[in-house]
Amino acid sequence: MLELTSVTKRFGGLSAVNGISVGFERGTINAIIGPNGAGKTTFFNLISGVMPLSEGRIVIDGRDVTGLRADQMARIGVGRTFQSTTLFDNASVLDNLIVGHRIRTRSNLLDVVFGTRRLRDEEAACRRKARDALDFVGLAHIEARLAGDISQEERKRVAFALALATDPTLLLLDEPAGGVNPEETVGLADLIRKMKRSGLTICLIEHKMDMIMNLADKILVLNYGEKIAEGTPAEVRANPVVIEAYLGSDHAHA
Amino acid sequence: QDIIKIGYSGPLSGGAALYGKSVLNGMQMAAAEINAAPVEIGGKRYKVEIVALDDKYNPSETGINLQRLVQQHQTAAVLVPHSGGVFAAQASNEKLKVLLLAYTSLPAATERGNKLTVRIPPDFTTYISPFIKAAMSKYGKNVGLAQADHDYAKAWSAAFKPAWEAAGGKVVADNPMSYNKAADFYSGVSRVIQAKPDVLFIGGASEPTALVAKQARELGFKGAFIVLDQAKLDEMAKITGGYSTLEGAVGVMPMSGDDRPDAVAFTTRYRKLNEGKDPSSEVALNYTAVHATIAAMKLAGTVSDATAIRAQMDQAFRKLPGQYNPASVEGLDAKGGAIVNAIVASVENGKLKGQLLRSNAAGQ
Amino acid sequence: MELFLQQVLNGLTLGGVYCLVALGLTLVYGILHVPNFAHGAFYMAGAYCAFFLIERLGFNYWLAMAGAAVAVALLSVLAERLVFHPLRKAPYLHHMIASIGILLFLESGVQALWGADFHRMATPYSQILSFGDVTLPAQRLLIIVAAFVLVLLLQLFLKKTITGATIVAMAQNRDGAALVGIDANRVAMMTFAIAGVLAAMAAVLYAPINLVYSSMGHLVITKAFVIIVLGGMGSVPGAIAGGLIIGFAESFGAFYISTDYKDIIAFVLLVAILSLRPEGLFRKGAY
Amino acid sequence: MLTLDKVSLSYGSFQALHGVDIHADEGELVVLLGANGAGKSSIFHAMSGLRRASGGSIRFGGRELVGRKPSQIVEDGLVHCPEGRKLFPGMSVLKNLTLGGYVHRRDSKGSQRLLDDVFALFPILHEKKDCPAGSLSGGQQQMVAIGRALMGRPKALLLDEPSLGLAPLVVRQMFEIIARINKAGTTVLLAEQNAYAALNIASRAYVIEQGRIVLEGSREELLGNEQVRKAYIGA
Amino acid sequence: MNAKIGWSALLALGLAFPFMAGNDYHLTVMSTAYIYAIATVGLNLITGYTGQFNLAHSGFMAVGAYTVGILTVDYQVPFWIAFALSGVVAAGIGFFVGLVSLRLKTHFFSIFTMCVGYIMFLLIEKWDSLTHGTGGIVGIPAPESAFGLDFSEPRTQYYLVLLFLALSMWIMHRIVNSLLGRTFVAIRNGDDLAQALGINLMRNKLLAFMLSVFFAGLAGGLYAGYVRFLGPELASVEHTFDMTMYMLIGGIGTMAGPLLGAVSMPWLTQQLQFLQDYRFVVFGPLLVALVIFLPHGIVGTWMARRKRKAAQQVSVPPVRLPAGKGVRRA
Ligand SMILES: Nc1ncnc2c1ncn2[C@@H]1O[C@H](COP(=O)(O)OP(=O)(O)OP(=O)(O)O)[C@@H](O)[C@H]1O
Ligand SMILES: Nc1ncnc2c1ncn2[C@@H]1O[C@H](COP(=O)(O)OP(=O)(O)OP(=O)(O)O)[C@@H](O)[C@H]1O
Ligand SMILES: [Mg+2]
Ligand SMILES: [Mg+2]
Repeated sequence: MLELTSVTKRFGGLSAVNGISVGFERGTINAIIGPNGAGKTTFFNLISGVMPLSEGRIVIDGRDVTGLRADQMARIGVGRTFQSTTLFDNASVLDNLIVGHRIRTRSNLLDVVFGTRRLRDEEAACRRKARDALDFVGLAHIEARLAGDISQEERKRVAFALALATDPTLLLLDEPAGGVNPEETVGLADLIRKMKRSGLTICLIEHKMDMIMNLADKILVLNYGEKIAEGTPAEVRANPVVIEAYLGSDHAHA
Repeated sequence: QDIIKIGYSGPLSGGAALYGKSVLNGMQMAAAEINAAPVEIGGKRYKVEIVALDDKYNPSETGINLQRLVQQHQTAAVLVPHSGGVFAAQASNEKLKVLLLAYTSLPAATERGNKLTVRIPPDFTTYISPFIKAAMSKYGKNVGLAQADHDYAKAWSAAFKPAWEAAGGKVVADNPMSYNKAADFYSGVSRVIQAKPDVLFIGGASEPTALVAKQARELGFKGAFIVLDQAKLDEMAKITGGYSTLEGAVGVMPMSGDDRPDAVAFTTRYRKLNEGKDPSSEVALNYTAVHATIAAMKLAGTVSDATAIRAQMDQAFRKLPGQYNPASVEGLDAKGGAIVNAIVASVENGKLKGQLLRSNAAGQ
Repeated sequence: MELFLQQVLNGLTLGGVYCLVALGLTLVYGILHVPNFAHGAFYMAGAYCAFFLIERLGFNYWLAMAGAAVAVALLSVLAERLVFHPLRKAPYLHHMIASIGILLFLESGVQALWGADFHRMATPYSQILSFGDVTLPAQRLLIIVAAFVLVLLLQLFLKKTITGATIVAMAQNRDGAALVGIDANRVAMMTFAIAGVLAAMAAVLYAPINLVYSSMGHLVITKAFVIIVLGGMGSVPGAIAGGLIIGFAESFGAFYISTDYKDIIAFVLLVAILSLRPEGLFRKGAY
Repeated sequence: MLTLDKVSLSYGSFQALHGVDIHADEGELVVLLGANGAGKSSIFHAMSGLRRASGGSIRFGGRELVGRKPSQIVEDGLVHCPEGRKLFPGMSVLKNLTLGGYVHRRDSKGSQRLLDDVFALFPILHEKKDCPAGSLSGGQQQMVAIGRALMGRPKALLLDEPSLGLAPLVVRQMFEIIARINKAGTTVLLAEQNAYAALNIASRAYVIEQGRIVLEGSREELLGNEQVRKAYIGA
Repeated sequence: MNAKIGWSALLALGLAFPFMAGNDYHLTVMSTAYIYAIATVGLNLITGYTGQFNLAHSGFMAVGAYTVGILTVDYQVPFWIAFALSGVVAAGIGFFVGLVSLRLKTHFFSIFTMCVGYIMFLLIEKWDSLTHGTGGIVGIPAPESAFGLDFSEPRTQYYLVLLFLALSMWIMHRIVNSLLGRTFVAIRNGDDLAQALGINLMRNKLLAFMLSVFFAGLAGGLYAGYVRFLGPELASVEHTFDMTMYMLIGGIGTMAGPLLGAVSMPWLTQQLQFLQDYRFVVFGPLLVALVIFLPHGIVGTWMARRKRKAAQQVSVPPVRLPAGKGVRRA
């Protein structure tokens, strides 16, 4: 569903992402790995429209979406989470989530001022959507807590829920298990599988190899902005270039 | 013994505080003199109290202060020393039935028909032709305008330009400057000097005006200055370090240089009370205004009926004993503006020389 | 040509003063990451200190300048300790309002103590130098030279001394600085002190050709803000270049375009530049 | 020489460390193992004073460190080389290193000698000594960070994930250097995800999970521990 | 529910105030405070809720005021028509200013808008033919009588201003608690995240900005009809500082905070009049102390406490067991 052709991003003289061409199938989990600074986050920023491409083309479901802004990409169905999650700490978890579905609503200032039917319906829809998403990530019981008071792993889940509330078809997760302990990581991995089963296409950046190797259908390995390998976990793990650049001998053949 | 309260709403903090305080000083000096021998009005004896509120030069605060002065302090008259405040006060002073003593030279303060307003300073346009005469005859016909850019200076230059041209002169440069906002006048002054004027028209607050004159000299200007009346020549001389820089300047005679006996007596009194400081015309005129207001109350036989007091103001000024009228206010014109016979001063050979504006009054 | 040169000199004079004020502001910005609105009040306080040292205590000009520098440095450090330090984790809106509180306090304090009068500070150098048709009062020459020397000294201090390097280090990475043993409090106080000294010296240099009054800082501080945004917040070369740009824009604008509109020129310049280069002229990316 | 006793640390309402006990003797190389977010960096932050411990005590050479300022702790001889390097990106490599010796600025001769040692350790830094630190590659920046820490003449050195994001070749080199520093007499605390390489040069190690020490032992014990192999070495 | 009662009580207080106030002076202070409260509530939308701190706000208030002043005095347009335009003109100019300035972030935006504010001030001061320059606009008529009410009476004026304040609060309440308000808050919390959620940053920030200056313009229109004289200093940045202070002291990003601040601070400064010269010597440190010791403002501090309490009552945080893997050391 997602096709990238020689995607490139340069910052001044530095090519953070350099001529990457890759395709991701619908309903799969795809991992992007590589050393720090390899360009993984930048790669996500390009797909999600946060930064304009320096070169290359992005096609989603046959539609050329090169050059669209982040909000336009979200409208098309690209959801994402960030390496560090920002929530509104002084509001309840549910309040944080309601805005997630805003993108699928149409009420405007006039609706607000006149309190129209449409506004009320849509607000109810957003609330419902937020609850559904929260339910999906298994946090229905904390909807009334203040976002500032919840644990790290719960924050990650709320971030997933926020992305899910936008009704995405493609979900980009940047280090979803970063800062989460091994036990909870397993829970998050299950959650990601559940998303896949519900029909989502998922791309994730992760340093936790155990998680990746068990989860991913396909792995893309970046180093210095270049694609150095691509394939199934088994293929990647056996790839000497990857071992050399990233995995080291420790993770090979685990 | 009852108390007559006269209100003041003007700047007491911020950039214009100095000005506001001189005004207030004059008012308080008058009040103190009156209280030395309490006045009798309608059979009652009164003392005078000045109630001062700060409005930071902000018209909407003047509006609030006016209400407060009238309703909390029952002031019969309120003095406001800035045009914005005057205009804001005029929105309600008639309804509040309070006499508005407007210390602003803008003719608009009285021209719009407010029935309870008295304009304390004289109409500045009376200065224009004697100033022009003095400067043009000796120095030449080309004038460069380098006055300040606030409302009063603008009104001045708007009246001055046609008068200068009518007298056969030419305006070679017209370059108003922000006297109170600019960090430096050098470029602005050099722009005017470049047009080779014989006379520079300058003026705003005294101190920056003095800087403009000084910098003009530094840049090689040798001609005369016409100084609009807001700037006081004596205060300017303090900044320029004497009158020599101001050679050829024409302006209004400062109080300290006014040699009429009433003025001299007032200046002496004031110096004694204020550590040797010279009074400015703000001090003198507002001092006079308070005395005149009390005198008008006496004439009207009421301390509260603003309409009746206003009706007696002209008489009050006319009949004011000389010692209370150091600025020589002769009365009010039809619209309520003060008529003053001022002295035109010019700097010649490093000294101030005066000449009465209307010499027919010289016999005073 | 002479007139052109005259404007160049005027621009240098103004630019020199602006540079000194803006440099203090930009150094403090490096530490606080917040624009300090009270800086203009420090400038004013410097002029007042020197004025009263000269008038009341009979100091000579240079001694008075030194005295003012010390006094304002103390004032500035005090503000850091009592106000900005407790606020260091607050959002920048809070700093702004607090610094306005300091500004109100200093201005009205000066007024309550010494009255609202304009004062005039005498210069020991009242000669007027002429080069052909170009006039240059000695005090203006002094401003240009002194500003140049001070800027140079500051650059040398920041670049060549280890103490100076700590200021830069703090601005570049606060945690990193703490980890090599730099005492953040000390550096913050030192930076405020230097900013105070620069502001006081700028004021004392400039006062003899202008006036001393309680709101004299407003003008300069507004310009200094424009300058550091123009030059890139926290950038020392940016502050210098920005100061000169605004100085020249004002002198040439006042001369060739309109004195009445010269203030608009500076602001329009900023608006135009920021529209094209949001991060200022000298700031590369974000760090 | 370094003892942590029931140290706790919170970030706002989130408690990252729950009563951590750690000690290191003079000349030891102690490794902290733990997953992402286990609390390794938090322990270091508490020790170096970047974050104030909310409970417990940290003693170093007989002195209580909780409540001391980071700058004082550096003067005491405990130097922290942080995760993410925290260099001064706009300053030259030389300046970065010089500032590393900030607390010994009165002894410029000693610092000069040490600087030569650092350049001997990392010859590439000598070549690049006038480049802004921000322009160096990740591995070179890591060398600057370690060099800078060494300039502080540490009695004990805290190294937080020095191999992070480095190419394997550089990683091996890095561990060799760390071993060498340790051999020269500096006590080293090393936080690593790269468990195998770290354990290889360690004297002892701790395993941290969720802000708690769950395991402690000598190199051999831990290398031999089935769970550790599974969780952190993966083979 | 609680909130509804609170707001109704406030409104009732506002309605009863003229009967409790001893004289028109109190009404004048209150009416002026209400006018600034309307502008402050507007500023709170862009600064408090959307996180973009606009320093040109008083410039926009002046735009609204001058719209009324110029139209009524120079073009004899009836007050009510001019008044209706005041907010619209401010929002219109806000559109263009926002388009350029909203590309900048944090204090770059602030200082940019400070400069825009200065330019507005200078333009008002210099553009004599349109604005009457430094002389100001004199003789603005009081609002024409309508429904048999004479709006030159202090009491009716008070109710007029109160009506608009109540309307503003009501509309603001609707906006803030709607999806639109949530959108703004999302932008404040992190514009990257907001954008990833499909929020068009520019369009929403621009909308918030225009709404915010619309309120400023409206407040300006009321000001013109109330003070009936306008000078350029109305646009000076000090007034924006004042409004920011009101907002911060009451509680930024809350509904009641800016209102409380804007209504109470003028009373405080009035009370400090007796200090004369020393007014700001006292006021300055007071401001600093408030900012240091009550960083969330009065309302903000109170609300945060209440919310946390409420949240804790709803659900008890799950207890976590220690992981307990491996051999616990001896
Ligand atoms: N906005 C930017 N401007 C300049 N350079 C940038 C920018 N964003 C990223 N870079 C550079 O691009 C490179 C790739 O960065 P990126 O954040 O994509 O790495 P990453 O693979 O996500 O690393 P990590 O695992 O540490 O998150 C780095 O060298 C980084 O410094
Ligand atoms: N500044 C902070 N604010 C809030 N939480 C934080 C902060 N820093 C760390 N944490 C949290 O504290 C916990 C421990 O973090 P710490 O950085 O100490 O882990 P770590 O073991 O060093 O992990 P890593 O291997 O990723 O470096 C994590 O859950 C992390 O999310
Ligand atoms: Mg990344
Ligand atoms: Mg860490």
